Amino acid sequence: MKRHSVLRVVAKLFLPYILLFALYVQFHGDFGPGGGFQAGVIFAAAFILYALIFGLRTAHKVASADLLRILMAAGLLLYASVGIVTMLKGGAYLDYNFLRHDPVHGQHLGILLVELGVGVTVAAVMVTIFFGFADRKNR
Amino acid sequence: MTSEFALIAAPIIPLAAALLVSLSGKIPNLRDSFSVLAGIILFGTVVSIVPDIMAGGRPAFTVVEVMPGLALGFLVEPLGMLFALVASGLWIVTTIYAIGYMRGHEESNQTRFFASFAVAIFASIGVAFASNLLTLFMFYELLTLSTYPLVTHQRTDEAMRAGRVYLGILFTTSICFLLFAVIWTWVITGTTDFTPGGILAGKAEGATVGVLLALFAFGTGKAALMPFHRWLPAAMVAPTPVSALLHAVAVVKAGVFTIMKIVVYIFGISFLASTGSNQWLIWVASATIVLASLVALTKDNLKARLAYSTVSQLSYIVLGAALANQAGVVGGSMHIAMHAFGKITLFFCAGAIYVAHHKTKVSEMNGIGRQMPITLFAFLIGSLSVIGLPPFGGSWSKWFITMGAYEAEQMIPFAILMVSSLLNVAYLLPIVFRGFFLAPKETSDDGHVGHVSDHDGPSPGIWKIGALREAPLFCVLPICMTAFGCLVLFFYASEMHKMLLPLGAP
Amino acid sequence: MDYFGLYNYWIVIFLMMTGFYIVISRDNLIKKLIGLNIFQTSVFLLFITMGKVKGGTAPIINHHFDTYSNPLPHVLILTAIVVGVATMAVGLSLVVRINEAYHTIEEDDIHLVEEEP
Amino acid sequence: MIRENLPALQVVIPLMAAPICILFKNGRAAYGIALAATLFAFGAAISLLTQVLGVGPISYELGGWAAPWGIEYRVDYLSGFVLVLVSGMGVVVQLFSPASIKREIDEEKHYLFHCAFLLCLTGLLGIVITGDAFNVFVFLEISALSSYILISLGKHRRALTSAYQYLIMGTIGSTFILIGIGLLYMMTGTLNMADIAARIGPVATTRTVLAAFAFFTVGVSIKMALFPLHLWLPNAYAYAPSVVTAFLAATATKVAVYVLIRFTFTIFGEHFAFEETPVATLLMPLALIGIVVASSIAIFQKSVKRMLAYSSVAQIGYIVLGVSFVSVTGLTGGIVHLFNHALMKGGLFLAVACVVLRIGSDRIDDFAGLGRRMPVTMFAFVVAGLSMIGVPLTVGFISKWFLIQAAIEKGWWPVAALVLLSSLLAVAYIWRVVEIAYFRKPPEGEDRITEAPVSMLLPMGALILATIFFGLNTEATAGVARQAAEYLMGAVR
Repeated sequence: MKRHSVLRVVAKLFLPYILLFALYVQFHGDFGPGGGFQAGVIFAAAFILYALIFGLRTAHKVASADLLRILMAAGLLLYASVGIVTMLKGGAYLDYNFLRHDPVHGQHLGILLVELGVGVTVAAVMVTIFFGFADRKNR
Repeated sequence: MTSEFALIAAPIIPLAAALLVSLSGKIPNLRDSFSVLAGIILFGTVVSIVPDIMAGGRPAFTVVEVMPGLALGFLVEPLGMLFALVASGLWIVTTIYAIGYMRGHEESNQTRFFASFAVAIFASIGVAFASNLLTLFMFYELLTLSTYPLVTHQRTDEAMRAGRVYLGILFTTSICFLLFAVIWTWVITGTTDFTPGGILAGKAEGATVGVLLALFAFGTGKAALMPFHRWLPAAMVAPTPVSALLHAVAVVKAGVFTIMKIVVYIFGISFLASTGSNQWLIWVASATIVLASLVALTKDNLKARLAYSTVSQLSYIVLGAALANQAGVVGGSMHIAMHAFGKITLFFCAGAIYVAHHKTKVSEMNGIGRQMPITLFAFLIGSLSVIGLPPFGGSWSKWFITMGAYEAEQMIPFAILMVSSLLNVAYLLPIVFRGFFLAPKETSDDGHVGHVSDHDGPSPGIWKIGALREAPLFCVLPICMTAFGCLVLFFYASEMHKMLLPLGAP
Repeated sequence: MDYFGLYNYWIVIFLMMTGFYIVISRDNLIKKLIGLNIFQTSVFLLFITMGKVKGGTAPIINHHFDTYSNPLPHVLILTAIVVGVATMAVGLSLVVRINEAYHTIEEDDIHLVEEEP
Repeated sequence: MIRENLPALQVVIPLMAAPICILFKNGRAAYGIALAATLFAFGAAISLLTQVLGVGPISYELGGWAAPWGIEYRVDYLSGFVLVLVSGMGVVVQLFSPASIKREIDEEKHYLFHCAFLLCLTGLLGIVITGDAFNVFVFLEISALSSYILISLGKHRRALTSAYQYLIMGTIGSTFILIGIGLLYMMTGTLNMADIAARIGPVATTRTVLAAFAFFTVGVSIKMALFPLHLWLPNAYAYAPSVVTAFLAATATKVAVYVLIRFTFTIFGEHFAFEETPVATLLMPLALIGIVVASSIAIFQKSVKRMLAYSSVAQIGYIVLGVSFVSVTGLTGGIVHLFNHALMKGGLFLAVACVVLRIGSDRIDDFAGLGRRMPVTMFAFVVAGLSMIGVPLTVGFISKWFLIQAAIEKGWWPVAALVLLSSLLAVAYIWRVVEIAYFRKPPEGEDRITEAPVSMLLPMGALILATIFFGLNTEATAGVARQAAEYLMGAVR
């Protein structure tokens, strides 16, 4: 792709906005349509675009397989541990009301953390799947 | 020792023996003395229960309740007492004989043999003392399994085929018919306990009773009722002590014992007689008696002939049960013991002849009595007892069964019993005659038979005194004991009769 | 009966049968997976269809509207889509490895290879 | 605190343990974590079951949302019973696994194995514990996806095609279930099982609900490999790593049967399911044909794993047969057999795993002489095999007893006869192996084969002891199963 300057430039131009949009979908999920699933996929899409244009090796420099693996696990753990914390605070599993002193704040914090966990995992998994197929020939 | 304690100890002893035998496999002498010792202790234990039973006691013991109303338990009553006495008593004798036979014959895998043997006795004691159908069924199946390694002991293709027939028929009948009948009984009555007077009276009627009886009778494949008798001749490939155990002590007797017990304690004889559902069983048993005797006449192989003779004799007991009156039931039960002693003697003799001379065919027996007079004399005694001539035990049981047939006004079975005795004479006594009175064919002076290949040389431990060539002492001694037993039973039959009398109580 | 008014369901059924047919009739392992995907997607449509309320808007509270579509099926389908993606990923990676092991992704050829000793 | 949150923790702990395995990326650490999580799940399941037996069904609201709106976890007699079974088998298989996977799975994939195993366990436990219909689908897919991965870990390349075949069939099955759930939601407007059951009455005779029931039944029949929808099973079991086979055979199809029971009895209600629709007249013949045909096919297999796989298809037939009696006794028989079959089939597959470890093959002919070389393993095989046949003193006998009792109560003699006859087919295929193992001479130069390591023998021995123990003491199995059956049939409500 080295010679396709148009693609490289356009991609470089787009990438920040895609990532930004992903973050918007992620954090606006509390109030409007959006959430971790969608955000994660959009985030991963940006990354996959990057890998397509600039090559797998460069992409791996940004996110190594180990990092992805850790992110994948960390997102899920974040989700699950929120539930554990609510339990420790005396509520049921994932009962965000108990996260903070008053239920409204608790709900806010809870859904934010949970969706963040989902977003991280989904993004990492999507990229991993992509790498899983794309890297296959190199082995 | 209270009889409850004895009851608990009785099944444990052979089980412990099995364990000790398999642990001490490396030291044959120790191993074999364990077997004999356990036999003696077991017999003592079983005998210690007898006075209690004679006095009308019924010691009982429940092991575990499998399901509500469905327990694994033991209870001693006269019939089971008799069977346990026969099984444990003859175990000692058979063990002694087996030691002689196995060593004389240099069989391999003796440890497994004796261990399986002990487990089989454990199962027999369980069958004898079972307090309900479930327990009986469990031990019945265990008996099948534990004798499988014995039947296939020689590991030849022929033994394997026989093992398949053995397992196939016994499993098929017990799972398809017997288990079915047990569960059906449970569904109808809500219990499977053996209860004097039966549990089916008033709960089942008409065709149900007949069908149930058929399921029980044919389901008990070990009773070798025709057409499910094939396994018994097939199992003849086993070493002779096994044949003795199977055909005289444990397996077949467990079969007929089961039928007898079910008729007495599940159906109740008066109920069964009143429904008339027993008629067909009388005919099947009678047919088996005659047909099996006729087949026995055609067999040249000595063990096969004895096997068919066993099929025939077992049906005497089934017939006694099917007659469903006091004389029939008591006679049939007595025949369990009488036939056991007679037939085990015959098998021991067949084995002894094989060990000493490697002869298996009746047609080769000419002149054998001159070399093995003790064995052949015992064979004569056993034959006479099986035929039913005084002063041997078999005469009493046949007498009572015949009485039963007469009382039940069953004249054709009555006649059949007479004819059958003649047939017994026809297939048993010629052997004795050949042995004592015919000159040996194509044998050299030292009794060597030309065509036997593998074990051609004389086996170790054989007596040689002049022209005598008897089997090892360990073989001859048990033969004498059982032959003597046939005689003793004739004189102690009244005790046995007294013990068994409650069975026929209405 | 107003059969035509329920045209969404006709589409669902058409897609479902199409996908199912592809799964059954195609030899190519990838094509099978595509059929499977169409089959699953038709079910998503079924759920979305049943969540639609006539005249309703997206279920976000807003004082201009008082009729909303049922949000629950959407949420369910989000989960089902994720499941679908995961299935597809596993399926495709299996196909890749089958291709490496057998050097073909045609079912008949795989059978041929397997029949060789 | 732990006590009241136990229903959630039951699922969450194994779920959380899975990503931790990924984090460590080390086979040993992953094993430790997986074992700890599985042990916890087992303890939790036992505690839940005792609670249920004491105070009746437990309900747990996830996230504090009340039942019809939020997701409800619900433990009643049946689910408690199946939870104990699934997690218990998980513990046994985990304890057994190290030595076995060392030979059958590449070293660097061990942590993935443990992760997939935990996810599979999570899915199975989730299916059983949840009271929400859609949740069942989600957990079903979690367990299914992870089991595809587990199967594809097998050494032979046919493991891949088997996993693929299973993936296609399994996905169609679970999509059918999803359609059924969707149609149900359409008619009742709720996903909570109890709520659906309460609201289904007025609409029960509509075509939509009938269609839902049809889709659901077919879907779940694929999942539990009911004849003739069993085609995926033999290959999957034959080529998966041995421990995986043991685990899946003991739990996965059982949980599918649980789903069938749960939906037909709790949601649709036995009146609708078995009287309004022809399901009863369909399930029973299929079960019976399955028993006979699959057992017969099993007799002619060359690979022991395949043979046992076909036997599993037949045994599923027994369980479904029990369910299709629609009587307390029949259902008790089905549920008891569900438990008992897991014990004995688990034992059999573990024994085969020991053999595979030592001789590297599961062909019947290669079993020659193993009776002497691996006495403990083969003894375990014989005991579990006897249980398959239904010999007294083993659990198999108890199952058969109930099934036949149910048939006799209904007066269906041919059914009872067929169940008994099919035991003989079991005799044929089990005894084939036993004969070869004990009576055939081993090939020359096989003297170095020794008994499997103790770490494998102990878990297998535990299963074998359980086969005998629960054959003698049926209080814990048949007692609970009867309670569950009565609860499901509405006798005590």
